Amino acid sequence: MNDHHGHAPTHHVTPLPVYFAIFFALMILTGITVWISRVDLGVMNFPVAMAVAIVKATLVILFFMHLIHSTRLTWVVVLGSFLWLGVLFVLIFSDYLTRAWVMY
Amino acid sequence: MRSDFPLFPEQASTVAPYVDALYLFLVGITGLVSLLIWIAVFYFAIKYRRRPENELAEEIEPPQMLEIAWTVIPAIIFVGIFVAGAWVYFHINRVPDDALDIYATGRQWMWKFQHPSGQREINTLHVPVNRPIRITMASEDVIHSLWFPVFRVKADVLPNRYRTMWFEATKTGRFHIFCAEYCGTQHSGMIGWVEVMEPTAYQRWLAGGAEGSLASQGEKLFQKYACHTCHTNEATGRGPILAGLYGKQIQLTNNSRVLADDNYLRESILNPQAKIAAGFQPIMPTFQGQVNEEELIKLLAYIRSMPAAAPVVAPPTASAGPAATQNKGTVQ
Amino acid sequence: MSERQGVEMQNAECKMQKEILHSASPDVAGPFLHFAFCICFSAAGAEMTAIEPTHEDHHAPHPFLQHHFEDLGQQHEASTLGMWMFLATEILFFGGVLCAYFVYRGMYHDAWKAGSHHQNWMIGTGNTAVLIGSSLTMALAVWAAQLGRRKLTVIMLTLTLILGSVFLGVKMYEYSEHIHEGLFPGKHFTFVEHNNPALTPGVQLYMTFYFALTGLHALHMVIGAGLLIWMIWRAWAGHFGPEYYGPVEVMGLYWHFVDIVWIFLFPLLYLV
Amino acid sequence: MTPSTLHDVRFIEPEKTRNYLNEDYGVFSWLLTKDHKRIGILYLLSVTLLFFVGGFFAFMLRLELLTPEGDLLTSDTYNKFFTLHGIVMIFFFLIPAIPAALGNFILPLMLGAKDLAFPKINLLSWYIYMTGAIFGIYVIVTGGVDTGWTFYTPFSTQYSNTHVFATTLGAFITGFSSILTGLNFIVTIHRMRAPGLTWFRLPLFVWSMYATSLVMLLATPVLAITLFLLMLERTLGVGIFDPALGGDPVLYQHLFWFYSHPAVYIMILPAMAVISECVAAFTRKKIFGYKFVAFASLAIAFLGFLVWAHHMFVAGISVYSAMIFSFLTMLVAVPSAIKVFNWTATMYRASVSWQTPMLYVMGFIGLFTIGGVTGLFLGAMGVDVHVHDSYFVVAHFHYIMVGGTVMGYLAGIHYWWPKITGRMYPEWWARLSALLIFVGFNLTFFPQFLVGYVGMPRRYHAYAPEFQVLNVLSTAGATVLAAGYILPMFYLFWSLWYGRKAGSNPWGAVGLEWATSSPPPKENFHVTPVVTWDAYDYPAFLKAMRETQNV
Ligand code: HEA
Ligand code: HEA
Ligand code: HEC
Ligand code: CUA
Ligand SMILES: [Cu+2]
Repeated sequence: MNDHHGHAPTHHVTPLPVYFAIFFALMILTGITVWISRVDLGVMNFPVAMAVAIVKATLVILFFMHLIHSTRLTWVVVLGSFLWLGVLFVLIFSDYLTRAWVMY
Repeated sequence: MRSDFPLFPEQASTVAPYVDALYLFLVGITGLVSLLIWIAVFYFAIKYRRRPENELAEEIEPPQMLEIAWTVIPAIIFVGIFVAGAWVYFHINRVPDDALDIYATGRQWMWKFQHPSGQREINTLHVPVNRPIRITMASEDVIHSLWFPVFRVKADVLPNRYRTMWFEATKTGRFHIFCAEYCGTQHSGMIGWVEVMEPTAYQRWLAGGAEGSLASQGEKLFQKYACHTCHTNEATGRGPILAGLYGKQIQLTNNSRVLADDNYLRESILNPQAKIAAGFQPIMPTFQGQVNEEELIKLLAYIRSMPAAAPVVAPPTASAGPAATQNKGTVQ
Repeated sequence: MSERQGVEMQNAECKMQKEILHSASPDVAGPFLHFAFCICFSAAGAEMTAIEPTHEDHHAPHPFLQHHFEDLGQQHEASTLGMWMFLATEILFFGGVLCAYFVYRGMYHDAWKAGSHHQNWMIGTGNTAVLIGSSLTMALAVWAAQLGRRKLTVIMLTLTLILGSVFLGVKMYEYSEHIHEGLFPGKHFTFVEHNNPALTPGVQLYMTFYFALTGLHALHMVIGAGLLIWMIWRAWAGHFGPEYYGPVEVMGLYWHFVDIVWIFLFPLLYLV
Repeated sequence: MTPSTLHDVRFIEPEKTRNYLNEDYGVFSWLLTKDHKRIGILYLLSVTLLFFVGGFFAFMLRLELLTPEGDLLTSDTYNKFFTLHGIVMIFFFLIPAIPAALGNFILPLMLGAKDLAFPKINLLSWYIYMTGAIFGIYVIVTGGVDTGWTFYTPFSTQYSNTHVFATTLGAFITGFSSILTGLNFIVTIHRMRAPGLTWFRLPLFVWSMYATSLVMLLATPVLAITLFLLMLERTLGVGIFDPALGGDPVLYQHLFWFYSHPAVYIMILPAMAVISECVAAFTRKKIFGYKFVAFASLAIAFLGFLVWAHHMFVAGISVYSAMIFSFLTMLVAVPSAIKVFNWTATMYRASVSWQTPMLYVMGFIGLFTIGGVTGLFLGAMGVDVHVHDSYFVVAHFHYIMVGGTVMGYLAGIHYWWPKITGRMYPEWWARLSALLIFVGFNLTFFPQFLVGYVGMPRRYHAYAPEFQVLNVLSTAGATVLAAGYILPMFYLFWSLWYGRKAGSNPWGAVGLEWATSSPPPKENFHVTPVVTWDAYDYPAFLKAMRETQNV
C-alpha cells in the first residue's frame, strides 16, 4: 500500500545523550578488543574479537544510523543483506571445512 | 559425411551403466512430463482459440489442491533425482581399496602418465581391463580436466594439488581421452587414447623397457637432491624419519595435526615452511622450481614405499593416528 | 526548423548546462579505476540526495521536491531506502574479499599472525578512535540539520571532514612505511623469496589482503570526503531544515557504513 | 491532480499529439534525457546492436564447427570468438536486455508512476553500461581475449596474454549499471506505486522484475570484487587465486559462480515476467495461481543464491559440500516448475489468440521446459560428472537463454511495440520469423545434447570425426536461426513508418501501460491513475469495455 503519501519527513530526533553514550560505548569496546588481543585466550581470541566488532557494528547501525527508528522495510533490508552475506560464508565454508573429510 | 555415427557413447566401465541408467531414467521422466506440457499447450491453444463466441474467457477459480499438488509432486521427484545422482556420484568418488595406482600430470597441452613400475607415456594410457585404477594427478600450469567419456568419469586437474579419480574398465579397446577444462590455445588438441588391455597383455607391455619402478627412481632422486642427508633412518637426524610416515597423523608445532597424505607430502617438499613438524626446526630448504611434477611423483612413490618397520622409536610426529588410511579414498 | 523546435533546442541546451553543473562531483581525481569508482558512487549519492532544484515543476510546494515525486515524504523515503539498498550491495562487495580473507586465514594461520606483526597496533587503535569520533560528529551533524541549526550543521560536517582526513593521512603514513619495508605487493614479491620468513607466501597473501581491504576502505573514505565537502556547501547555503534534511541523513548512512567496515578491518588486520 | 475513476483511466484515449518522442528534439534531448522511456530505448538500441555482434561470433563458431578439422579459424581465433561470444551475449546483451530496455520502459507505466525513483541514476546506468561496452568493443577491435567468459584462474591471471584486464574491467563496469538499475527498480516499486496499487494487484511483470532486481543488487557486487581481485592479481602479480603463489583457484570459482549462477536468474526472471504478461493478454485471463507465480519469482531469487557450486562438481570441492549444492539445485527447480504449470493452466478454457507474442510464449514454454529439465540432469551429480564441460551443457544453457530468454525478449518487443512506437508490426512477417526461429533453434541446439552425451567437449576448435554429422545439423540450424533473427530488424524498422497506427490498447489488455496513449506522453499519464482492480481482471475489464462501447 502507499504508506508514504502525504506526510513530510517527521522523523524521530535522537536525543544528544544517546549519541554520546554510544560514542563512549564504542570507545570502550575498542579498548576491549585491543586489550583482548594482548592476552592469550587460545582459540577464543578470534571469536571474542569478532563478537566485539559485531556488537560495535550493531550499535552504530541501530543508533548512529537510526535503524531503531526506521521502517520495517529498512530492517528487512539490513537483516536481509547480512543474511545474504551469511549465505556466502556458510556455503563457501561448507566446502573448505569438509574437504579433508575422509570418505568411506 | 560419415554415414555411421554414434548417438550414444560406449559403456566401458563399471560405473558407466549406473550413469547411463540414471540418464535414461531422467530422459524418461522429464520427457514424459515435458510431453504432457507440450500436448496441453497445443491442445488448449487449438481448442480454446479465440473465436467470436469466446472473445471473453471463462473465469475459473484455481483449485488450491492443484497448486499444492504440482508443487509437492515435482519437489518429490526432484529430491528423488538428487538421491539417485548423489548415489552415483558417491560411487564415482569412492575409490576401491585394491586399486592400481597410476599418476597423471597435465600440462599445456599434453597428458603424461606414469605407472608404478616406472613406465612413462604421453597422451596414451595403457590400463588392464577389470581392475580398478586410481589416478593421482596434478597440473604443471593451469587447470585441466581429465575425461574418459566411455568410462563416464572426469575430474579437474589442479595445479599444486593432488586429486584422485578412479575407474574400472570393462571392455578392451581404444577410447578417447579429452581435456575438458579450457586451458588455452591447444585445448582441443589436448587429447589422447586409453588402451584397455587384457591383464596379460598389460603385463607384457609393462615389461617393455622401463628404467626401474617409480619408487626406485624416486630413491635415486632422494639421493640426488640430498634428502637423505637430513632424513636418515635414525631419530637423531636433522629431519623427521620418513619411513612409515604416509597415512599417519602428524603433530605440528602450532598444536594442530594433519594427515600425511599426498598433498601434505607435496607441500612439505615444495613449501616446507608452511607446516612444521613438531620437534624440528624450519631448516628444510624449498625444492620449488627444482623438482618437477614427475619427479615429485617419483619421490612420493618412494616415500610411500619406505617400510615402516625399521626404527622402533617413531619420530615424535607419527605417534598416534589410526591405522593407515592409505587406501581409503580421501576427499580431495 | 520550425520555431517551436528552435525553442525546444534552446531548452535542451540550457538543460544540458545545468546537467553538467549538477553532475560535477567534488572528488579527488586519481587513476582510472579510482575515477570510475568515484563517478559511480558520488553520482549515485547525488541522485539519492536529490539536489536538483526543480525547474519544470507545476505544483511545487518545496524547492527541493523533484517533479516525479508526490511530496517530500515520498522523496525522503525513496532516497533513504535507496541508500540502504546501496549499502546492502556494499556489504556484499566487502563480503567477497572478506570471505577470501577468511579462507586464506584458515589456510595460512601462522603467516597471518606473522603478517599482522608488520602492523603497528597503536597507530591502528588511534586511527580507530579518530574514525569513531568522526562518526559521532557525523551523527551530530544530522541531528543539527534535523533541528534546522545551520551553523552547527556546518561545524559538525567540517569536523567530520577533518577527522576523516586525519584518518586518511595516518593511513598514508602507514602505507609509506610498508612500501619502504618492501611489503607492497608487486612483481618482486614472489614465491622464490619465501625463505625470507618475513615474506613467506602466506605473509605475501596477508599483505595483499591488507592493501586490498584498506585500499578499498580508503577509497570509500575519499569519496565520502568529496560528498562531505559538497554537503558542507549545501548546509552553508541553508538548504536544510526540519522539512528537508534527507541529503545529510543519507550522507550519514554512508559515512557510518564506512566506519563499520573499519570496525571489522581493525581487529582482522591489526590484531590477528 | 484529481484521481479519476476506473472508467476513464482505463478507456480514455486522449487524442494527444504530444508524446515522449516528439516532446523534445535533438541528439542531446536523447543523450541527456532523464525520461525512463527514452532511456529504455537507448538501451534497446544498444543491446540489440550487441546481440548482433555476439551473433556474428556465434555464426563464425558454427561455421568453424562444420568440419572436424580446425580449418576456417586458427585455434587462437576460435578461442577468442567463443569467449567474446559468451561475454558479449551475457554481460552486454542478455543481462541488460529485458530489465534495462523493456523493464525501464514498461515498469513505471505499470506502476502508474511518472518516472523511476532516481531518473538521473537511470541515465547514469546507461552511460556506465556504454562505458563497459566500449571496453568490450575495444577488446574486440584490438585483438580479443581468450579466457572463456568464466575467466578461470590461473589461466586468466598468469597464462593468457590477451586483453584480460580490459575485458574484466569492462564486465566490472557494466556490473555497476545493473546494480543501479536494480536499485532504481526496487525503490520505485516500493515507493512509487499509484494510489490503490497494492502488492497483490501488481502485474506479475513487476513481481518478477522485483525479484530480478534483488538478485542484481545482491549478487553483482560479489562479481565486482572478484573481478577486482583478478585484475589486482594480474597487474601486481600477487597470488590471490594463483596456486603457484599460494592462492586457491577453486576459491575464484566459488566467488565467480556466487554471482554467475544467480545471474542466470537475472537472465530468465525478466523473460518469465514478459511471458506472464503475454499469457494473460493473449488468453484474456487472470494468470492461474497468481500468488503462486508471484512468490515463485521471489523463491527463485532467494534459492538461486544457494546452488552455485553445481558448476563445480568436478572442480575439486568437497564431496559433502557438493551434495548440499546438488540438493539445493533440485529445490530451485520447483518454483520454475510451478510457473510452467500455471502458465499452461491459464490457457485452459481461455480465449487464445494466435498473435505473434503468443507464438513466442508457446515457444518459450516448450524450450524453457527442455532447458530446465536438462538443468536437472546437470544438477544430478552422477550425470554431471560425465557431461560437465561438454556440449550437453552448451545445449542446456542455449535452450534456456536463447530458447527461453531471447524468445521472451522478442515476445516482449512485439507485445509492447505498439506502445513504444505507436505503430503495429506486420503480423504475417512476424509469425514467419517466429516460426523460423523456433525451427532453426531446435535444429541448432538439439543435436548438441546428443553430441555432448556421446562425449564432445565444449570450447573445442577441432573435434573427433564421429561427431561431425550432429555438428553439421547444428550449423545448418544456426543459418535458419540467423535468418529468423535478421527478419524482425527489417519489418520492425519498416513499421516505424508504414505500420498501422496502434491506438492506446490494441490487444485489449489490462494493465496501466495500456491506459495511456501510445506512445505515452512525457510524464506517462494524462491523469494520475487510481487503481481499484486486480491485475488481469479481464472479466470486469471486458464487460466494462462492452458497456463503454454500447454507450
Ligand atoms: C538463463 C539461464 C539459465 C537458467 C535459468 C538455468 C537454470 C538451471 N540450470 Fe543452468 N546453466 C546456465 C544457464 C541457466 N541455467 C549456463 C549459462 C550454464 C553454463 C555456464 C558455463 O559453464 O559456461 C549453466 C550450467 C548449469 C549447470 C552446470 C553444468 C556443468 O557445467 O557441469 C547446472 C548443474 O546443475 C545447471 C543446472 C540448472 C538448473 C537445475 C536450473 C533450473 O533453474 C531449471 C529449472 C526449470 C525447470 C526444471 C523446468 C520447468 C519444470 C517443469 C516443466 C517441471 C516438469 C519436470 C518434472 C516434474 C521432472 N546449469
Ligand atoms: C545470451 C546468450 C547467448 C546467445 C543468445 C547465444 C546464441 C548462440 N550461440 Fe552461444 N554461447 C553463450 C551464450 C549465448 N549464445 C555462452 C555464454 C557460451 C559459452 C562461452 C564460453 O564457453 O565461454 C556460448 C557458447 C556457444 C557455443 C559453444 C562454443 C564452444 O564451446 O566451443 C556455440 C556453438 O555452437 C554457440 C552457438 C550459438 C548460436 C548458434 C547462437 C544463435 O542463437 C545466435 C543466432 C544469432 C545470429 C546468428 C545473429 C544473426 C546475425 C548475423 C548472422 C549477421 C552476422 C554477419 C555475418 C555472418 C557476416 N554458443
Ligand atoms: C636441510 C635438511 C633437509 C633436507 C635436505 C631435506 N629435508 Fe625434509 N625436512 C627437514 C626437516 C627439519 C623437516 C621437519 C620440519 C618441517 O616439517 O619442515 C623436514 C620435513 C619433511 C617432510 C615432512 C615430514 C613430517 O614428518 O612432517 C617431508 C615429506 C620431507 N621433509 C621430505 C623431504 C624430501 C623429499 C627431501 C629431498 C628432496 C627433503 N625432505 C630434504 C629437513 C630436510
Ligand atoms: Cu587441458 Cu584443456
Ligand atoms: Cu548454475
